[in-house]
Amino acid sequence: MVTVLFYTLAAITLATTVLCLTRNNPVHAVLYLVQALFALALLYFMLGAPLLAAWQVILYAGAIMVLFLFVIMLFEPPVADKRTSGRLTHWFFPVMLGGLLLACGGALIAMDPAAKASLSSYWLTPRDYGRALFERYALAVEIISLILLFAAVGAFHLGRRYRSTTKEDVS
Amino acid sequence: MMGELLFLIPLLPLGGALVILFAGGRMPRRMLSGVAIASVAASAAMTLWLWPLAGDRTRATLFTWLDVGALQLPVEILFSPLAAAMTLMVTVVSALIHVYAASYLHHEPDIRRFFTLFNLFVFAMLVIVLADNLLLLFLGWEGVGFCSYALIGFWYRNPDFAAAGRKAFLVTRAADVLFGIALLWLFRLTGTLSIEAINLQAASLPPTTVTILALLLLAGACGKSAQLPFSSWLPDAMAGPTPVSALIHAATMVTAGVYLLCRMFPLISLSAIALAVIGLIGAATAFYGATCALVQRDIKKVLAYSTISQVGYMFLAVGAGTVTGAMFHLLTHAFFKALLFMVAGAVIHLAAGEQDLFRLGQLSKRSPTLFWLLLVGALALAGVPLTAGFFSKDAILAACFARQTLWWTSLGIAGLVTAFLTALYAIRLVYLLAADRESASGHGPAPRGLVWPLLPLGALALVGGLLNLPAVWGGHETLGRWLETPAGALPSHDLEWGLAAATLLLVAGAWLFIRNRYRVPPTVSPGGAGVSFLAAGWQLDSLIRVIITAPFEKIGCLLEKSVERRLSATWPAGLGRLCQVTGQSWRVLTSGYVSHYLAAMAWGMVLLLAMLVVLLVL
Amino acid sequence: MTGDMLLALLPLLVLFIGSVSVLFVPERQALVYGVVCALLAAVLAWWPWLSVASDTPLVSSGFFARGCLTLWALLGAATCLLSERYRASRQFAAPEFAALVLFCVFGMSVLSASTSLVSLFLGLEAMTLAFYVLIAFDRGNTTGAEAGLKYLLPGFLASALLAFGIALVYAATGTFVLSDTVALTVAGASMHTIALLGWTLILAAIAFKASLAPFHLWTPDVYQGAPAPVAGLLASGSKGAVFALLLASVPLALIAPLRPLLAVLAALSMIVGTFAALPQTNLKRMLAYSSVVHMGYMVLAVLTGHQVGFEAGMFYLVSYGAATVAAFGLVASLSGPSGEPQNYAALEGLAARSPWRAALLTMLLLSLAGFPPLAGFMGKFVLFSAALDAGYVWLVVLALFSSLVSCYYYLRPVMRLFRSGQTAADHGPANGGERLVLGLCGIILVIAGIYPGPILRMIAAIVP
Amino acid sequence: MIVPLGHVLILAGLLFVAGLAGVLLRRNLIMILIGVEIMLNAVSLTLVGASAYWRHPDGQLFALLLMAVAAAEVTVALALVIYLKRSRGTLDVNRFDGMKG
Amino acid sequence: MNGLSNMPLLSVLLLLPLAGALACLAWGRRAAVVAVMLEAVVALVLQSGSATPALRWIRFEDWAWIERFGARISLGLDGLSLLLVWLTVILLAVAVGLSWPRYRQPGFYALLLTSCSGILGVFLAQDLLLFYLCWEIMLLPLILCIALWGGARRVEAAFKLLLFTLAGSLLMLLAFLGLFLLHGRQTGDYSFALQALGTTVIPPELAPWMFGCLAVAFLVKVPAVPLHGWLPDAYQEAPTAVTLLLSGVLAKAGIFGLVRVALPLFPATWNSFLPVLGVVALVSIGYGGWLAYVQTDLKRLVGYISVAHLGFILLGLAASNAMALQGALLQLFNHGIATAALFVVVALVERRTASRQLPQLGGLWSRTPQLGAMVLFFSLTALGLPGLNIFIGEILILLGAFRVQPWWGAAGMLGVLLAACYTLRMVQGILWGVPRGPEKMADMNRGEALILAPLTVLVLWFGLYPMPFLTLLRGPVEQLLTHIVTTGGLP
Repeated sequence: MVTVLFYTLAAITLATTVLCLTRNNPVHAVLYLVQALFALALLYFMLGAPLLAAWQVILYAGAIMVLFLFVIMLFEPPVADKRTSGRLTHWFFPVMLGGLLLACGGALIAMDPAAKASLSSYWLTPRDYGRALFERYALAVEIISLILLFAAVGAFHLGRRYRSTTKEDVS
Repeated sequence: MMGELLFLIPLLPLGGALVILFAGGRMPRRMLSGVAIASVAASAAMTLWLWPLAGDRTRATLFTWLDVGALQLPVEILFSPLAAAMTLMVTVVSALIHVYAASYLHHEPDIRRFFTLFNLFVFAMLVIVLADNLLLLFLGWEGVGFCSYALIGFWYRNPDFAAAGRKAFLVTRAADVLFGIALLWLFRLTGTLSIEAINLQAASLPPTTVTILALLLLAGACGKSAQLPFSSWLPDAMAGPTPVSALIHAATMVTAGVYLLCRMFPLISLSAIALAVIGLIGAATAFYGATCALVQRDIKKVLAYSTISQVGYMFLAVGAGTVTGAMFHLLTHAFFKALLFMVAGAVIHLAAGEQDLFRLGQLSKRSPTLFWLLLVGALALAGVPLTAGFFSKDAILAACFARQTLWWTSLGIAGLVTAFLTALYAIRLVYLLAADRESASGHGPAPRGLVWPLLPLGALALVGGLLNLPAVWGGHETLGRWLETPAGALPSHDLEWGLAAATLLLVAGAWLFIRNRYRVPPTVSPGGAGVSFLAAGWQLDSLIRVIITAPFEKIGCLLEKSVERRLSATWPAGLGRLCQVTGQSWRVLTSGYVSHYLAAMAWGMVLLLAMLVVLLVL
Repeated sequence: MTGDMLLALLPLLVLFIGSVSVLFVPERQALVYGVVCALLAAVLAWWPWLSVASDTPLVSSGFFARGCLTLWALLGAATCLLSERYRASRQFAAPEFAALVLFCVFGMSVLSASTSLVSLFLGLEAMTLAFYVLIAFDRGNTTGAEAGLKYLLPGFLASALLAFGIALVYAATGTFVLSDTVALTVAGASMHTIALLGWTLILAAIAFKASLAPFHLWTPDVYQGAPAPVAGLLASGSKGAVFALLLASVPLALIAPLRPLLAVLAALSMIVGTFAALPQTNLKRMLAYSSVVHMGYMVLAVLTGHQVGFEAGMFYLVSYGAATVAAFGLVASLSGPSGEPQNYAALEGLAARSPWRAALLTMLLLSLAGFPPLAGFMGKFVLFSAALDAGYVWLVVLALFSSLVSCYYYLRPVMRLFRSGQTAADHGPANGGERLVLGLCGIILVIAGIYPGPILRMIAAIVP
Repeated sequence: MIVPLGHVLILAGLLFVAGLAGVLLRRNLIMILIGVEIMLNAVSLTLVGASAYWRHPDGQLFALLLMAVAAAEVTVALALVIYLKRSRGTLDVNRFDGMKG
Repeated sequence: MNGLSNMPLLSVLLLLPLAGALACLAWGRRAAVVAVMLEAVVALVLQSGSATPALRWIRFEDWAWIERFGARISLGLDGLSLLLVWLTVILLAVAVGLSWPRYRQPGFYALLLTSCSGILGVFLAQDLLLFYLCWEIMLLPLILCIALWGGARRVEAAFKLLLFTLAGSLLMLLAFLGLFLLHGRQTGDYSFALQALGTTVIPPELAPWMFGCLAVAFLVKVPAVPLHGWLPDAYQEAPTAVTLLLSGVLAKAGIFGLVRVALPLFPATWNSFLPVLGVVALVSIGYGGWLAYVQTDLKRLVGYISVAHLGFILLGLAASNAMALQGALLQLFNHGIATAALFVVVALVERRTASRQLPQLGGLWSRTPQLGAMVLFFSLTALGLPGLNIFIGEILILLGAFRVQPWWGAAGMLGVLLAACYTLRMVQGILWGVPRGPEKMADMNRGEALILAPLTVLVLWFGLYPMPFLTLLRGPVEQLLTHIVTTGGLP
């Protein structure tokens, strides 16, 4: 059962990835990617990483992808693709994949992982996770925090409008 | 102690040369020529004063020139009788010609250069004569070559004259290469360069080697002495001022080859083949020179070819084994040929530079003294009995016939024929110069300075035979005894008389022939093919040009154009360009497109992974 | 995290705090503040009471790590000093710049000191992230953004490769500790092939950072577009940090199947860099290709796999770094409001205008070309000697060939310097900071070339 | 472990290659960034799988750090995208070819 | 005197030109003259201390340098190096004197002086690393001189010179490194000392390669014929001062390297290399001479003459017996002086006629007899006229070579004939014939005479009384020969 779930999720992941990468419309691509990330989150969950799965959904799908969407929207407002919008195929894959994903998620939740050791012999609870992280990787966390800070600083510097650049724009 | 004084003999002319070189610019002309003459004359006097030392074969060492490894080479001179005789001749004749030159070049602006070189020449010649080792001799040998070069091209503004000088140097140097090889070889074999030591060791050398060595030495001698096949430079050398021709190209330098062979005779005589070749070369050259001299129209060229021919006799003598005969002819030839040249110079001087025999004449009217001197010289040259030339030439021919082999007899006959030809051109010279016809205008009698140095030479040309009067004529062969050199096979008295008679007959015949031939004044038009062939010295020059000079230059240009350009220009530049082009073409890689950069990274990954797979599989 | 550990990591901490605090320093003092912080870190690294260092997690606090930190800190200080001209003449947010430089130095120090794949990754990312911004930092320069992009995208790809490589190595060996992973791979762990695959991916990522051919194509564009001081830091520091890591903690040459890969990368870099540099007429692009070649040489040091080779590599890094920083510093010091004099034509007649800088540039290029008695020669000498000792004769011959051809492209700009052609220059005299940096680099080059003994001894003392 | 580690790795590899293909084949800057994100996710999957295989938490910890790094990178990248779009008006990476050779 | 002899004079000798170069940059070109004079004084002091020929070294200095590699600054002065030191000092003086009226930039003199530092280092170094260092230092300043002050195609010529010689020296570096490592592995003593490395046992399959590297490096510098591609352009385009240093001293460094480095390090290979060297030498003599004959540019012509003469020196090395070696080593000095003098007179001719092309020259004697005499004199030197210095070397070489291999000597003799061909052609072209070019021209002035006079004296001195100098060389040559015999397995 669990094995079947694994392969189903793997197939979903691959399919959404491929679909994501072949889209011409970036918004569609991002949406497929979100699907893929969800599928991956379920895989993480299966492999004994519930906390990571949660973060995958919150951080990756929730934050990063939104950032992507935000930027895309900023520049390339999605144009309704009239030519393909009515086709069945256009809706078939997303709907099918989404359905499958929901089904898998439901199945996983139904099987309480904490109770069934047979499902996974390695299960890292958030508490253990936190302890391990701050015992051995405290420095890494500090570094990461700094990286994030300077990513912000850099993005701020690159993204803001200076007088010189506006002058450039005018010319 | 006296021995060291011997060095003064060569050093005095050197000193003279240096004084003239460095102080000559501030001297009056008269003083300058005075210094030149005095230094050579002093050298002559010195020779006479130190003459007794020659009997003891005195050696003197100045300093060690080279002492390297197996080579010990002092600057050492050997005053042997042979050297002494030669020294005396050189210094005396030089002194006389110096005097002559002082008046001959009266109007020449640059006599400082002339006398510097002239004195330097005497020094170098004396080094040849006196040197005890081959290397020192070589120093003199090249030294005279250089002086000859510079003096032939004395009137350097004429490019032909300068080229003549260069030709003289190069042709002799080509021969010197062979001489040099002999020198190297001798050192390898004997471990010394002392002539005496080499001669002593010569007997222990293998015969074949000796033959080759002797032939190499012969080649060197041939170059300096303008013998076949190295003879072509001497006629051209007449471009130099006449005193130069008289001293260098008649009396002294051209005989250096003979002198060398005489010095090395103990070695050479060990090889019969070498001697035979020397004789052959001598006879052939003598004949060659005489035939060419027959048809020359330039007075100096006649004498030049005559010199070639006469030196050929000396070679014949060496070949025939009579060093005495060679030396004897060398001395007498020096007297009469120097005389003839200087007369010719005076004649040219009188005719304001005209050298064409067909345009000269009336000498007996204009300057009887000169005419008589000319006659004396010509007769000696022709070998009229009782003149110096007769005795010396006679000795050579006699030595040939006395060997009584087919080879030497035929060489002797060739010599005899040549003697006839010699008489022919000598008499032709006199006849044409004395002929009574319209001639180039001249002025006045010859200056005294041009005439009186000729007188002693004229006297010597007449009676020089006394030096080595054969027993038949009641003499004691003084020179032969003094030199203590081999005199070759002793000729019988009948042979001697026969030769004398033959010579007389030949001269008379020649006289008749010339009288007949030039009764009508000769036309200026060129002669037939035979004449022009002879006049061009048997086309030897063109032959050398075709065989050697032209290919040399052509190949040189070809090397420069094809090989060198390719090696030094095309090839490195091409390599450089290849690098440049490679770089330029690889710029395409950095296309400016990020997608290409990413693709390159992917390909790099593929490369690395493929390598890894291959490595793991293997 | 105990007090001891914090003490041992104090220099890193200084950089850490400095990079954050400089953001709050006024515009005019920010660069100086950055210099002070960097120098403070460099000094603290050798403060005597710090030498009692306990084991620290993820990063080492040993002598080598501190030596590297000192080097990078000095480079960072130099970069700040050389940027003063930019700050004065353009819209150049100095606090952000100084902060990013310090952060970059921090990343390099973590990278070269890392003992774990985790810190390796984080250090590399920190450094690269700072560079993404620094390269595009000069907003007045239109090529800056393009250069940033051209570093960013390959950089992302390389990050992904590195991460996947690390993941695979971890999957194969079950640990992130560098020495253990290498040892397990060499010993032939259970998943040997996967480990090798991982290492190859890591190698590819490193090849990108070190701009080894064929991962080098970004280099010329980025150097050309980046501000000269940043390009200097990028050329010397980022590559230096990567190689310091390879020399000290990741002896890739121990993993036998990787050796041919390294050798091929080295050979390709030497050949491609050399030939591509030949037709260049832009000084910064030429230096970029030259750095490709030099990194090819550096791989030789990695390949030797022994102590002597590592020392030689470090010495080479010092000599190369000094020359490169000074070269880019010179470009910076010669730049005016209208931009940097990148083309050879713009350098014409420099000898007449500013003889000292012309002489220095000549010296730098000669040193890079490896002419004695400059450091470049000594560096090549020790490096090639070590490689020869390790048996890589063909690579050494190739290296000699490439340094022969390299003379051409190094001397071409030198010839132009002394040509009398007078081009108008809008740069002023060098300011104090520039003089200090350039002079120091010049002195290092001469001393390391003539009397390299002390430097070699120092390096021998710190290389583990 | 529910499936062999090998299968997890194969899945991750496929994802990674897919992402790589996206990076290489797309010209749109944003699509390339998305490709990189996919590659990073493949890495995370590997780490989680390996963490389960070796039965210790390090892999999962690293996956978190990786996620944070990815976030930082994306931040900078998107800022640069904005900057480029503003100054050049395009997101086609091959339009940025001002420097070459 | 005693105090002087305790000073580290060799180091002073080495560093003086460098200091001079810096002084030039600081205080102008007059400092160059002072430096040259001081250098001459130091050389004189060294000369006065050379009275004890029994010792291997007249003077030896040893300083620590790079302990890590066992490299030391060891400087050794023996008879050979003393001679070459003198040559360097003299030619440096000539170069400075010749350039004085023409080049005013102090940089030029600074570069010349720097190069001389390197040259002296090469002649004195007893440590291979130091040798290599100086080897490079001596070349680069001259290349810069060519590139900056040369003729129309100067950059091309400079690059060509650079690439040829650098290719050679990189090979040399490779060989040195190999030797260093081999020796270190064998003995555990990692050192660059020439003395120590001489004892290295070199595997027979490696020795020819390493020796070949060295030989190519040195022969490029000489240059021997297949490797002379850089020469014509470099000589033609370089300022005369540089040309005369290149041919007068740097070429000697190549031969010196063969004798001082290649031979002691590879005595066995040296012996099997000799036939090759002999052929190379003869080809150089013949090819150089032949090409000299067809040149029209005087500097190129003299350049090829130089190639031919250096061929003789190589022939002497190929013979490798006492006589030929002493001759060859003496010839190093002789040729340096003679070729420098030739370049000087060519420069003086060019100054007056503004041309170096033979077809545009002629009849110089009628206008400038003194200069003409100098042209003639030095041409005769080049021609190998006995009594002048070139002859001494040549004859010793030929005597020695003939003893070893008769046909070498014989072929070498042909080179002597060739020498006459090209020198006389040059003399003919410059001096004789119808005057061409400007009507009036000044004869030599005092400064020019001052440059040529010492060269003239040296030419005559070495030609007529060379023994003191040959004695100076005896020790080094004997030492070399002993080395060959004891370690090279030569009977």
